[in-house]
Amino acid sequence: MMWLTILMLLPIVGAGAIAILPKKNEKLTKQAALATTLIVMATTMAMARGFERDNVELQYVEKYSWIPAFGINYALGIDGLALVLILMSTILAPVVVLAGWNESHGGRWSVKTFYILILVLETMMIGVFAATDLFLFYVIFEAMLIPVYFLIGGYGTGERSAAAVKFLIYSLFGGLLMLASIIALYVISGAQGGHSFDLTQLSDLEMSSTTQNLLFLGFFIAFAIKAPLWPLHTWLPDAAHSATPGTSVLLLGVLDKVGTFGMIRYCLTLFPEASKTFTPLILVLAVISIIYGAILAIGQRDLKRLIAFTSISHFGFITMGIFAMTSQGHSGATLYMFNHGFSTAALFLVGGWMMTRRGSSKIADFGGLQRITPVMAWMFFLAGMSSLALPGLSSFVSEFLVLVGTFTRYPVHAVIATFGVVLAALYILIPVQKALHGPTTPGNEALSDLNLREKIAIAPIMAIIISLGFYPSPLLNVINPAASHVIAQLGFTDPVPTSGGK
Amino acid sequence: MMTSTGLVYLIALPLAGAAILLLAGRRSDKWGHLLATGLSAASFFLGLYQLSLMLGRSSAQRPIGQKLFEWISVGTFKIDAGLLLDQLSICFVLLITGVGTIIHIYSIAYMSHDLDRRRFFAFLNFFIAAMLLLVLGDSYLNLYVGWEGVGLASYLLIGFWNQKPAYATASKKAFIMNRVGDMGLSFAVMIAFATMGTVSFSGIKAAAEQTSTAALTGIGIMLLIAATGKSAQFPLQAWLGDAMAGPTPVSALIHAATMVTAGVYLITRSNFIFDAAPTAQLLVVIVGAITLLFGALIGTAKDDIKKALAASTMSQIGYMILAAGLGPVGYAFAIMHLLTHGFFKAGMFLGAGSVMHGMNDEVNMRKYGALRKFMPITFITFGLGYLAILGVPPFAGFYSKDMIIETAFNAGGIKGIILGSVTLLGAGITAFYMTRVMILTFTGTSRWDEKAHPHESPWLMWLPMAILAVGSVTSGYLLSNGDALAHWLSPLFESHEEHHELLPPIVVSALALTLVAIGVAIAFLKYSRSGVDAVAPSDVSILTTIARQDLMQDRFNEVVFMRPGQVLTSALVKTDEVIIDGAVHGVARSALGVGASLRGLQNGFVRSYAALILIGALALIAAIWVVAQ
Amino acid sequence: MTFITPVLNYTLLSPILILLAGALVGVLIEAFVSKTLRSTAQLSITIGTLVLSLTQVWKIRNEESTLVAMGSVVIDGPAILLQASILIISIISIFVIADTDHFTALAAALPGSDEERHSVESGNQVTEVYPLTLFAISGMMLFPVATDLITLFVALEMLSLPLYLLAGLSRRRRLASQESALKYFLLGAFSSAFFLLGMAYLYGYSASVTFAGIRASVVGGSGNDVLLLIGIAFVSIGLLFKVGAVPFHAWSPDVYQGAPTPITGFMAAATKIAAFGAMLRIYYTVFANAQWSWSPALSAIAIITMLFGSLVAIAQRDVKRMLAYSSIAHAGFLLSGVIALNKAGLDASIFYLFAYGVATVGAFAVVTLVRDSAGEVTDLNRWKGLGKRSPWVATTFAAFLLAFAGIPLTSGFIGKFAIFSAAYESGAKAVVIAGILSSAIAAFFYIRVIVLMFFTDPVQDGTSVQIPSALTRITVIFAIILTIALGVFPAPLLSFITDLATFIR
Amino acid sequence: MDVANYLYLSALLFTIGAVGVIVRRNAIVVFMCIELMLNAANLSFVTFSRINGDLNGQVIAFFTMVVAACEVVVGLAIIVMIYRSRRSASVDDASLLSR
Repeated sequence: MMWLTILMLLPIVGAGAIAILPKKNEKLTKQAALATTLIVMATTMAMARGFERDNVELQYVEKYSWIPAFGINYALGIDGLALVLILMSTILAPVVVLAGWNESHGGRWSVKTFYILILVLETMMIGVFAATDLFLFYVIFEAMLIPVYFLIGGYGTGERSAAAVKFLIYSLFGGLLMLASIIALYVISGAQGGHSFDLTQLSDLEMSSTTQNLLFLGFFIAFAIKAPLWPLHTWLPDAAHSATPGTSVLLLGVLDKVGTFGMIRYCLTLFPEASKTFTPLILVLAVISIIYGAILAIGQRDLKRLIAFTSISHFGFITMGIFAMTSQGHSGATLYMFNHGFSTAALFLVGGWMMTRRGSSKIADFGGLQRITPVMAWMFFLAGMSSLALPGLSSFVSEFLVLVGTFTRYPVHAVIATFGVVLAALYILIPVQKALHGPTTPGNEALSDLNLREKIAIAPIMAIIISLGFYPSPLLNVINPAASHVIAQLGFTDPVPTSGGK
Repeated sequence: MMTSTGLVYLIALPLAGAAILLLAGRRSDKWGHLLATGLSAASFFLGLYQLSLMLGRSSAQRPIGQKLFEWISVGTFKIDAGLLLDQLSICFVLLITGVGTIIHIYSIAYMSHDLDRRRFFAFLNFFIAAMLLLVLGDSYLNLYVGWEGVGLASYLLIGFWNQKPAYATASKKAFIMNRVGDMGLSFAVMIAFATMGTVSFSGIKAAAEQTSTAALTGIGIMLLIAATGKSAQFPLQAWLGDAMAGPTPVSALIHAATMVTAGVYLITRSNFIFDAAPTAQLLVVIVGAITLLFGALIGTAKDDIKKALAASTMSQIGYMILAAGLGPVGYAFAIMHLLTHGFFKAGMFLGAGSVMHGMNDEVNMRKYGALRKFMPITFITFGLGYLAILGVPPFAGFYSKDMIIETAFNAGGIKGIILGSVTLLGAGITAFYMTRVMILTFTGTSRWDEKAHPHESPWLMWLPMAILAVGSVTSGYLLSNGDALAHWLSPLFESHEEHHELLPPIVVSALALTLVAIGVAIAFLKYSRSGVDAVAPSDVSILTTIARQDLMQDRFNEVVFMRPGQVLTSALVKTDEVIIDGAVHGVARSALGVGASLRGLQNGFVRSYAALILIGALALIAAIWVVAQ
Repeated sequence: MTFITPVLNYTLLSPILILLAGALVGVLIEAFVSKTLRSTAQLSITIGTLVLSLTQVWKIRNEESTLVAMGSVVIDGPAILLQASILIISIISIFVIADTDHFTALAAALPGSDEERHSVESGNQVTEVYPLTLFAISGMMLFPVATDLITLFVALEMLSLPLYLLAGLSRRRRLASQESALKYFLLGAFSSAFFLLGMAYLYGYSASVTFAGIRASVVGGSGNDVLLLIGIAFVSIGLLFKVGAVPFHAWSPDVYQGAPTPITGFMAAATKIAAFGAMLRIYYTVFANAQWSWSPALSAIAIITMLFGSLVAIAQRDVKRMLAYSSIAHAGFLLSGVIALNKAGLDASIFYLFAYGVATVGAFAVVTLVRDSAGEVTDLNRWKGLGKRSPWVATTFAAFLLAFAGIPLTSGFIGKFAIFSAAYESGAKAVVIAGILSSAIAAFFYIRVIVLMFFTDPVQDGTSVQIPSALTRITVIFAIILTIALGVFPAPLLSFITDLATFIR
Repeated sequence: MDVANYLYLSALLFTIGAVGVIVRRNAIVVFMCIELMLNAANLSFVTFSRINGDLNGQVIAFFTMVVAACEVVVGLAIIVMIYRSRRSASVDDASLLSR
């Protein structure tokens, strides 16, 4: 059964259905979108049930010839890593639709367009993680930009078009670098027994170390732009600032994960040697991102920008975990991707509700919300706690795994990174104090608390954040085999305890 | 080790309470506080039950554990959500739940007028649960969860009235400084895993002897940092004073009896590490000694009754840390002082709360005076606590504190003499400032505002105070009688060789009492004879001024960390905008510029186009020519 | 002396002959049919001719012969493909050209004269544009299949001369249109002089006028290399001029802007195919063995062309000029296919030419739709908010731009990938890097237009979208469908090309 | 005398023509210069035809003349049209389209 293709088709079908719905009936449109995303989520979970945890091979594999002239296939398949990310995406989609019920108003275009874009985007989100053919991946990787571009530019706020353009150009540039590498790979594969884009075949290619390094850079820079790594991050704050909260969630929560996902799936598997060569540099960049992102978050006066910078710090952790080349670091990083999706979603959605109610995203404009809108304040606080990785919440597990995993091989990096944890407390508690605590400042007296829809939307996220904090095993059991497989393929083994041990 | 299935309920009950109260929201305003108190009490009785079971077993069999589920497992990094109840943790369980329950009861009355009382009780329950997890966790990572959990609870409770900006700031400060300490804990865990491949107490205990001293010292120091954060020890002590922003029951429970003593627990629990890492141990002692005096000195200058008590807490915990730093000989006494302190300090805080209750929340002792007639019960209970903390026999403090002083002297060599005299001095200063508190508050002439109508608190408030007072009278004797506690705990620690006594116990006690007497005397002369003026005198010695400002601790932090931090932040924000983002835009702009300038070639004159073609032709020929050669 | 009767394979020549016949008929119609019927007749004749010719091409698709016309013309896979592409492009261009509103009613009349006004009012619309186009097309058909110097030169002029005239036929802004015609003509003639001299030297070098003969002596290495090199250089100039490669590009922005938009579209698409077709044939067969001499120079030109086109396009304010510069950049991309000099390069170039041609005609067709009272509006600032006023047109145009930018799921991406990978395969890494880089730059201005159309609020100045005829709509729809289809399912066309495209010598 | 000289002559003529195109303003003259270039090319053809001892070159020369004639037709048409509408045959006046 072609699970993945079906998964990818469902949103498209939904989009088509919405396209033929009457323009007038916006409510119906929204309901259709919500229904579609819910169906996709259900299907994904149904698929996940059948996933064999300990099988490190790709599962649910599909392969059809697409462009034989170039040896390009429509090839899908998932391992633990992909499954987790697809799950995250498909769970986030309905949440975003429900949470951003009114985001589509006040856009340049109709409500219909908004949801069509969202659904098209969802298809691509699934496809980009499921693709096992490099060309297919690249196609989706690039095509994804377009709906997001229109979502930001069409439905965002403030300098939306400028931000959208910046985002698009930045990403396109990275994509083109990657294209150069892909072309090179294609040619090399042609020279070594037949053109192919099949990951497994590409990973066996013989390359001189210089070639490998160059091609690696092509890929890595593209991914480093996506998963904003210092110093390629400057597009993110602007984009996040202009996009609607829902879009931001998909942007930071899912699209940016494509970057870190790509680092694992493509950089590491295709260019093991180069990965090792560049690890020191990348780790330094990651650590810088962690600290830099955190400090800049502290320095922000705008809530959306603040959240964006916290994400830069978090992506630093993820990248560090990936390149620590230990099973803990790797599993931690993967789990981190999942958790970050939800904690950022929580921050952006609740923050978004606050901002839409207050009509401003300046932190200074809020004050004393805890008295006025207790539930909303609590949700924001909880989201913040998850963002600063409070033990007992899901993000703690992943962050700590990353740190421990890094420490065993790169103690210095881990130690510096740990300071980011303290900074995290600052960048969360400062807005919490300014916005939620203190006396209620003028302009906030009349704010309304979360309504039922919003409560329903945020509930699952919070449930995931808390439950996974105490019981992450279900995910870890899926992630571990994949992670350790990658590590093993790279020829790494976890450092053994330096002195004795059990 | 025996396993049990019941341990989890110790935590689950109060946690459930917190969850219910928070989720039910206003609906549970009516009965929320009762439920919370009930659950806390239930947890206490469960603890007693476990104790009875434990007493029924041979000392080797006493520790019991419970594996709930596999929490984190990646590669060799395997952490179970496991609980461990042994002779050490049971003490804490009982202290936490016992004192906790008492304070729950107290709060019912104390918070009765507060609209958010339900939320308050939810937090209290949450704190109890977190604190229990802290002492029951069977690995450093599980402990870590509780560790930050109590941090969160303390943040929430300090900032319970966070509509007051100052209070909100105080809570933030507490959380941040705790986080700094927590870093130490995570480092400790990382080093432990990297060197021994495990982070469970049993695992590390087993692996400790094959482990290099360097690593152990590293772990030890990191644990010490963690302890200083949580227990407000030097150099991370600055938050405790401000933490008094929280409602008084909180100060009593969290910032006197239980949470702040977590550091002592951590060090005692990690005895197998510190015993093998003398350097770390020495540092522990030093930290303890410094804080002991530090707190005491601050205490002498505070007019805010709660801050004075807070300072004294700091100093008393200094005693405990110091004791814990003395190794096997000290652990038991550290714990003993911890327990007794739990009683009398909590009692005194509740007393202070009762006073404030009667003086419509006035905290400035200079605005008190002569309250003993108006609130006799408070006076008596507070007084008993006072005697206890002074270490007047036979009150609790006498046993616990003297033991510590004694062991300090016996630490041997110059070290022993220094530590001994420090502890003695501390005792003296303690006597001075506590007497000062007593005099300013209860005796002398009344210096209240006209609005104040002092009155005794309702029974729901004084009953707990009474119970604690009983504790502060008896607990010392009970615990030390026949070294009860020491024997009880001994299986956990390396048995220590009996070493030389510098001074016989009786001499130590005598010395201690004399110093106490001196302290009391000075206080009397200074405050009782010559009355006290309602406003703090400004013409005071520089020493006093410094002491009033908490020995400049905040100034120091501000100058050394905050200011540079703010500068760095704003600088980086600029850099990001101007340099990094500027570079990006610069590229775009330069492309535009080049385009615009090349555009000039297209001047519209056909002849220049032709010229361009001709030049191109020549260039082409030239190129081909060059290549051909 | 004996006289050899020429043997002509009329079947294989039929596509071209049909066109010429149609053109002549067109001339007669222009002369004898009443003005009321004229344009309908012309249109039907022209389209009929083109379709007929296309069917002929389809019929002979599997034929191969070097001796079609005594060795002056060759029919082989690439020839079929190129001719077919030219014809398809032409047909959809004709649909746009059919909107006579773009063309002056009376070319002979002075701009703004009573004569002109009268002929406009009386609907006395001359329709010489059809036969002219047909002549041009037949020249284009001949250009890539010519295999001797005479035919090559004649074909070049056949396709150029009508275009010079067509460029001058715009109804509005006639002075600009005439100027563009003049520029195009003078520069075209100028460059063809170089072309001719180059041919002369090749003839001198090889003592032969047929490609086969020249190739033989290039392979043999006999003869004076100086002549060969100058010959290659000058012939290249002629070809590079036609494709608009820097520094021989200067005509294209002005002509693209001045010429009537339908003609611009037709020119940009079809001429490129013809010229690159010829170029591919000459470099792949005749000059192949002298690669060492021209490859570096050509690479340099390719790189300069890509970067120049993209960079200058950023600074444009007029949509037609912007597209002109983008077509210069694309000429650079296509050159990398010539440099590749391998099968993959040939396939890729042919695919690219077709895909790009379709998109170009489509794009210019859309440009013809955006008008105000005074005719077309090509000033980009007045395109603001087009997406709001007529979303479909704007979306279509955006899609074409994305195809030009080479965004995946459009034909442009497949083309870019194919052609760059071919170039990379032949070791022309520098060209590929430059190509990637300029694609990045190019993306910048394509996106700027999209921003203008969608993300800026409309200016109320009467700019509106008019769909004059169903035919134009057909063109646009056909082009957009093909552009997307070739992006998503390029496999059939690609394999068709791969099977067919092999030069026979 | 050496036939190569004819080649030099043709090269010279071609250059003169090219330069003329660039320096002269009058469209007619510019066009004449182009014709000069074409005929220079013709000269080369004829010369090579002589050198190679076949007739192809000469045949091409004839073709070129024909083509040149066509060019004249088209060219003059355009130039005259411009001249009529602008009252000037200077190619520099025709520079509406630029940048």
